[in-house]
Amino acid sequence: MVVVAGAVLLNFALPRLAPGGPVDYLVPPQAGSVSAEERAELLDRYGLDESVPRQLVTYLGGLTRGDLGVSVRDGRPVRSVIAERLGWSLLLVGGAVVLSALVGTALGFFAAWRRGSGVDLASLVSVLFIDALPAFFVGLLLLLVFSVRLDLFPLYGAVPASEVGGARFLVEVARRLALPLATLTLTGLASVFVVARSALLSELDEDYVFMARAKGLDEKGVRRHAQQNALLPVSTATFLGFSTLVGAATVVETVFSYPGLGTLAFQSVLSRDYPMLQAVFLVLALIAIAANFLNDLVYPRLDPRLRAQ
Amino acid sequence: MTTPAVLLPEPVEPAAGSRVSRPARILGMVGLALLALVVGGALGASVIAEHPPERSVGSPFLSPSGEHWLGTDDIGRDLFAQLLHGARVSVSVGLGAAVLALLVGTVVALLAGYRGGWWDVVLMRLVDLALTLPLLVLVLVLTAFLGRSLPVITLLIAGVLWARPARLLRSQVLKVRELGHVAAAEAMGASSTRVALTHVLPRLVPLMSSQLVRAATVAVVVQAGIAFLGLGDPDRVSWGTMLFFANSSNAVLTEAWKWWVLPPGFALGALVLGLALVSYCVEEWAEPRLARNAGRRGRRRPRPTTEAEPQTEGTTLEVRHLSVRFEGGGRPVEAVRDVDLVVRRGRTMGLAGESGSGKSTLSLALVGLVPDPGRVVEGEVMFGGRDLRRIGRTSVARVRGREVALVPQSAMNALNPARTIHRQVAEAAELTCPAAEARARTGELLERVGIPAGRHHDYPHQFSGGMRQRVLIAMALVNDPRLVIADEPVTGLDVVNQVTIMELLGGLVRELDLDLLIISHELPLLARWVDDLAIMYAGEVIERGPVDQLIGDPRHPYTKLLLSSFPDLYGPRSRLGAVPGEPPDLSRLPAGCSFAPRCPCVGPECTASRPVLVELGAGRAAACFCAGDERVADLFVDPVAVAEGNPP
Amino acid sequence: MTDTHRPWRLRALFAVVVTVLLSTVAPGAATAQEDEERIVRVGLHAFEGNFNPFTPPAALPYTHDLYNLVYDTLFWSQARVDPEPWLATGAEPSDDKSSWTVSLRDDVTWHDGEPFTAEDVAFTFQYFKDIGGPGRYGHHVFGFPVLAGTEVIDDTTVRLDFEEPVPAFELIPGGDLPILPEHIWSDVADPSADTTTLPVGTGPFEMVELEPDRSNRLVANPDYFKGAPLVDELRLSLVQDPSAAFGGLQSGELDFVTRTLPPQLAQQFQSNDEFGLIEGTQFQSLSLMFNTKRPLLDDAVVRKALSMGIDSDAVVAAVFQGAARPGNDTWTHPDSPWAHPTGGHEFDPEGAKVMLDQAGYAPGPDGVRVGPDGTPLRFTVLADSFSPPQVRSAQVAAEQLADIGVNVTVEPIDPAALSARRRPPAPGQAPDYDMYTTFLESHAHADPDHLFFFFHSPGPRTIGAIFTGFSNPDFDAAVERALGQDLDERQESLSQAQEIFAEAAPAVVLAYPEGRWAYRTEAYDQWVADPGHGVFTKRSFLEEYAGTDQEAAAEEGAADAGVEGATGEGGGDDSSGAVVGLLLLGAVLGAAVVFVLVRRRGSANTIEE
Amino acid sequence: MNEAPLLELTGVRVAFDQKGAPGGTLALDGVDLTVHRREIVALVGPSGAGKTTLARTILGMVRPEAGEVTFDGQPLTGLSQRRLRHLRRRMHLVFQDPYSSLHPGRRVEWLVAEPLAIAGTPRHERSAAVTEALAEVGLTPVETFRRRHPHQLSGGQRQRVALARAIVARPDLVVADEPASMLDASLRAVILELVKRLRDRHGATVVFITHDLALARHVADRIVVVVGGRIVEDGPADEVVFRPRHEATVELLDASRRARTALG
Repeated sequence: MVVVAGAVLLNFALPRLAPGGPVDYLVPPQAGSVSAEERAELLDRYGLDESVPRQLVTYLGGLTRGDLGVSVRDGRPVRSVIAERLGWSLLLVGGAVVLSALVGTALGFFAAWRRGSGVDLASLVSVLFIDALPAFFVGLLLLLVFSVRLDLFPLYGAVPASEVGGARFLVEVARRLALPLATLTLTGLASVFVVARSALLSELDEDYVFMARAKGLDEKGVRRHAQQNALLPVSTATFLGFSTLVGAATVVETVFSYPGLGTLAFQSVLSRDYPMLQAVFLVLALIAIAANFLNDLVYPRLDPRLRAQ
Repeated sequence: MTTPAVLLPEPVEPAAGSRVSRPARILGMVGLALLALVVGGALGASVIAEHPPERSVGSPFLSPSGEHWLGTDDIGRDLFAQLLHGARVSVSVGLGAAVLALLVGTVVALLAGYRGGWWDVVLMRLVDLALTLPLLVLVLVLTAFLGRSLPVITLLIAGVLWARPARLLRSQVLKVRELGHVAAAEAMGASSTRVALTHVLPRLVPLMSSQLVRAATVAVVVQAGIAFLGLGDPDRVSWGTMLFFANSSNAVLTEAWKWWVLPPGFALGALVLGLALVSYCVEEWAEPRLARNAGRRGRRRPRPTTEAEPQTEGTTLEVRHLSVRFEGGGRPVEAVRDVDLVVRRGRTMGLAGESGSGKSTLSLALVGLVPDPGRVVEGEVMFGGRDLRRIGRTSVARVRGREVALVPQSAMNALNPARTIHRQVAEAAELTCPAAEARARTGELLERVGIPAGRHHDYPHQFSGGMRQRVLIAMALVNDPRLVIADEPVTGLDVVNQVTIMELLGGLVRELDLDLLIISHELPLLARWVDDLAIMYAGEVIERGPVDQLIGDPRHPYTKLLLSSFPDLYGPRSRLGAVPGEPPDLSRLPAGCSFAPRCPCVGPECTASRPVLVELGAGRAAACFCAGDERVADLFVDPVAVAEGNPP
Repeated sequence: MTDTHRPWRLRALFAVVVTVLLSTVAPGAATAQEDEERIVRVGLHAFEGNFNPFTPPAALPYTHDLYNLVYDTLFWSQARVDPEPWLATGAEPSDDKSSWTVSLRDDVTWHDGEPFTAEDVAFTFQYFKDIGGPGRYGHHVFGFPVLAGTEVIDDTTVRLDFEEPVPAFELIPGGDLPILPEHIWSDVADPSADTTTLPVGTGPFEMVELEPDRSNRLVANPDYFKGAPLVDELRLSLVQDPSAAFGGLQSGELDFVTRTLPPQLAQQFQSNDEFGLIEGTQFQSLSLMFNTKRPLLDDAVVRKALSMGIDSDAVVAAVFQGAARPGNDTWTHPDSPWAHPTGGHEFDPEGAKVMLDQAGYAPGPDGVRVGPDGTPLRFTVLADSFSPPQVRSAQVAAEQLADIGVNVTVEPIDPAALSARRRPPAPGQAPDYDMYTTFLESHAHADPDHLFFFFHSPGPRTIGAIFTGFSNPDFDAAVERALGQDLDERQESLSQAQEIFAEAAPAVVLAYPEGRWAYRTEAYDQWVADPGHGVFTKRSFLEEYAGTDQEAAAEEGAADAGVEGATGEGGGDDSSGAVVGLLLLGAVLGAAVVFVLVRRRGSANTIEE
Repeated sequence: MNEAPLLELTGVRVAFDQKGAPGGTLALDGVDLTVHRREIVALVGPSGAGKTTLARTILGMVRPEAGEVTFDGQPLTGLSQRRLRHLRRRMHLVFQDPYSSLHPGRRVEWLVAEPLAIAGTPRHERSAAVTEALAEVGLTPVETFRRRHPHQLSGGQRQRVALARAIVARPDLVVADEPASMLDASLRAVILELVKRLRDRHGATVVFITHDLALARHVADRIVVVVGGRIVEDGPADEVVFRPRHEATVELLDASRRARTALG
């Protein structure tokens, strides 16, 4: 709760640190000039002429009513813009979290089980290598290879420009999701992989794993024992990775022109769209908090020791 | 600190200087090489590149040539020069931000973790807050707002990076606080500053270094990311800005991507990969157990080629010439050497020995569970008329738990914390009978070992050590095995629990008509519960025989001295006897008798050749040149002399 | 881009691998053209997300051309002395030109079927004035000129009265202000808040779908008074990333991209039969603006010397690879009817050095000149960091200026911060910058009043050189005189003003970029260059104009092909792309496949042995 | 023993959870204990009886909820952290686990000299004391051992280092928490001998914690039996073993007897 409150305040403060207000954006360099009266009117329109504490009160008041204000950039209600973008972001980031968790865990366990072998090293090095490439670079290369050269996937956007319905629409959405999702999945893969690998490694050294073997279980049974407990740190890594991936999504969305929260944040930064920026940050912070919360929920399910006595 | 896995035999620790496994060393070297390449490029940029990075030196969009190794960019600047000079930005931002972030993180961690109290509450809220905001987006916003020169960006990145190391380091501080030497320093009255700086901080170094590398990695990527988005430092050519201009000049659509997009991208990759590999190496160095080889035994062991002699009548288990060798990084360790051991039908066998004597390894070898890098190199394990070493891994697995059951040491950790005890026992039972029956048997047996029905579906952490040991006993007995091997079954329990568990085990063994092999270092305890006893020293059985005779009239000097070092509850309050010298280093055993360096009655023959186990009649045997000697019976070593460092 | 020579197996492998990874339905080849309607898919490089003329635009002037697909203006704004009547059939001024009687077409209907009348025109002008606000258009009726009143004379005639003479009425505001339907807007309380309603206009296209920040769909207005457009549907998608946009064009996902084609890509599209190229000017200029209130820069000698030290040809060559024209010291675009007849740029570094030497700016020990008061000539150029040409040209200029002993640092900065920096803290005060680069588009050069608007001394009505602070009485007199003259009489005054400008150098035009666009011929090939607008304007879709420029443009394009071939062998070498792809995905996917296989084998192993 | 006792505990109560709410399980419940100078007192009890908590309370590392700990006439409760630290330099704790109680990154000479460093003894004066103490615990040749790191020592050697440190500290009170229980039996006698010597040669008072009555009787003058956070029996060693009064003591003795065979 304290964290939420802190996040809200920070959200409010952050955009206001910037040189240049929304009015400066609204009147781009190309345009002529704006009179003092016009400025005043603009400021008044968005409530930016009030003192900062009053703005804060207004903002908080709006928050309690679920009113996030109106975008300075295009005059639309922030809430509807966020709602629209959030869906795509969740699809992209959520999909990447799930995929990278699944693939990363599977690979990590696989490597740990073959610790020290060539397969282990090969997968370790290749995952680290992919992780080492910045997300936008991976995105560019995927774009280059799969869209430009091979022409397998569309280059940009989330939905097709042409009107298609039903299953075709879903296919189109999936095709457009494919590359950004792959990029983001690759980005998130390594952290899960590394954690999964070392978690299983240390579990394999635990006595209960030995015991499982000693009591006659076959390798599959033994592995299941260890993996169950190794999932614990993996779960934490996955949920913590959420906010990292949200950040990475900003760049990836830009590369693929994907209409998610990341690009929205970026655009809002550039346009000093305070209401939008506040809202985006709030949503991102809430996502991170929710991820933590989910982790706290999942944890006791994985580890009985943490369940309330 | 985590509890060491006590089940594993002790002497496996890799030789000094090789805390890091070979693959990790190789990866680390590769990482260092990559880093050296990048840093070298950064340092030597002005020398290596013949063109300045920030001046147009040719036509735009030139393809690579001898003059411009990577061609030129959209306004005719030399890309190779930019690549080299760009390294400076990445390296300095990465290093600068990481060092700063770590500095802040460490201070916060020490304040929060060691000072505690309000410091902890306030600082950790702050950390939580910092962690909820997506890092890249935050830096993006701040860069757009606060400026984008390198120092500012470095500061900003550090400003959002400190929280994660702070959190990790704090929990490490909390762990380190519990370490013995920290408590020792506190107990000695050291000031908290002294404790924090000399005792806590050095223990954070491994985590700090891996976090430093991690932070540098993130800093490099974040810096490149914001530069790629067009928010890079205007004054300096960096890899991110190269990619920004490449992308906005549509380099991916032309052939230019090969020399404009790939080099900076892969350079970033090389730097980050280098950091990651070094970090991997550092982490393994800090947590050596990561370096150990996996529990999975992929290699086939050599099988004995000659036909084994049939098992002797009336024995449950007959071990012949068994040797186990560990071949880690250093010199090979012979943990078990040429051991003969017999468990007779109806007689409980005891195996005594101190740490490193090979008794646990021996027990693991019996059931085919010697952990890597150990291997049974010789010998036969005759059980049920066949040699367990010949029948193959899968068959041994079938024998395990079904015919030979193991009650392992350290009941605290031998149960999976995430599964109920009932499930864990039933799982074993299901190996031999259908699920429903297995559940029924499990319930029955758990109650038999003294766990009330209401607690069968509790988790291991809800039980005390003694109770867990009971669960392990139930687990061992659930499949009605013929032989139970109990490895230190009561170590770590207090004396009241010891008696209860031993009596329970003894009772069950009689009731179910099993044979029992107990392994322990507590000689008096063993003596009370077994019929036959074998004493191990440095991987060898040095004396064996019926327990009363062996205790009453030890023939090996070691046995005699060891016996004298146990205090007697009601006997006279005489001095305890000492065994001079230090326990043997299994990787450097002397040529002759391995006890010779500590033996008070050592003779020239002892250092020259190795004594073998000699039958002394009545089932007794000892491996000593003076086994029948008078001197042994009167042996006593005064600890005072040993304490001074002057063994007789 | 199609590939015909790749082994099919490799491609299939990719398809399979990717399908496995994403478990989506097989991707298949490019989307098939599904119906016989003529649909043109356009990649927009910027878009505000709405068609509401009252919201602030950021993508000028191109937003204007987008609006004009749906709305119409009274005249078609062009850099011409005689703009083409559009909704109007003509306009008659009063003697002092402060009052204009406009006669309108009678065959126009709104998209919703309502007839278009003089009422709508009167309403629009008054409404824009009443609302004012941040929109791009309002200042035409409350800034300059100021609307005094309107009177509807009959259904097709309306009189518009202004508080001062407006000799250029037909162009500004007549050619600029989009005419809105009274029956829709009269009910709207807060016009700038209503951004999601589909616009109703009289234009050739009707908007049927609006997804802000993503895509829009415009369908042909069959009843358009100039005849139904040649294209049945325009699908506009926002593709901000240039590579994505041109990649989309290449791969067949887009038919046209509103971003001008960078020279390095020209050859690639030119050599491919599927594409056509067309050139057209947007009257764009890339300028370096000086803060004339800044010490040192307040000296016209310094500014002129800086101007002389900049090699505009080099900027054109380096930044635009020739796809631009060098700047004129007289500022106005050479194609503008009001351009100074001689124009040209004086690049004379030696002369600049002499000038500076004489004015007392001697070189300091580090080669940087020092002013009489000891201040070195060190300046910072602000440049929009998201506009590579602005950054790049500033960098090139900085390099050149170093040669005459002036130290210039380029500081890329985001647009909003740039706006803030160049704004004076209070009227009359000096803003906090030395120089900035900026793109100025058609309005700035096609408008006969442009010199007045940009460089007249900062005046009471927020007109003039607000940011540069430039003030020159002779210049002011010349542009004020021009303002009151008929379009065809202005040349002399404007030329005089331009000469003063060239001497005082409050700004240097670094280049006038040419526009060049690529399109898929199969989708539509009747594009026309519309001076000042580029090619993506309604005239490209109207039979009356369409296709007229086509042949000439194609020929010119072909001629250029030889010159622009600086980018390697062209085409695409697929194998290298595939190698990278394999490197990237192969590692992970391969491991995943191995994982599955080994896992299966592994579990089998444990049992069989 | 007409001197004032060195250590006195009266009515000491310690809650199990130090941070937690009062009324939780009590680790120590009304402990009264008097330790005289130059005495070796063994605290004996089953695991979880509160022996270690008692030791930490004596050292002032655990603050009792109620009751008073007096060391050499000075009450520990209510002392500032600073004063407490100073007082603590007159006591010394020898840990059970020789593997973790030595800072792994330091050499033996540093480890042994640490009490001196804490007390502020000048650097050059420390060396001689270290040499002497190392020789006394039999880590010879001293010059070889003082350069070693803990990981180069065996468990027995490490415990000797810990005892050398106790010698160097010249404490009035040594609390030895099962100092030999993690070592091999063959090394036990030597360590116990060294613990005894702290009293015999250096005049320290020793509180010796163990769960083994046989060992307690062997080492200590007095045996104090702790069960469930209370002291149930307190008397001369042989008295407690041969004539136990409390049933908990009897039970402990019985278990000890049944668990093992008398040897030798």
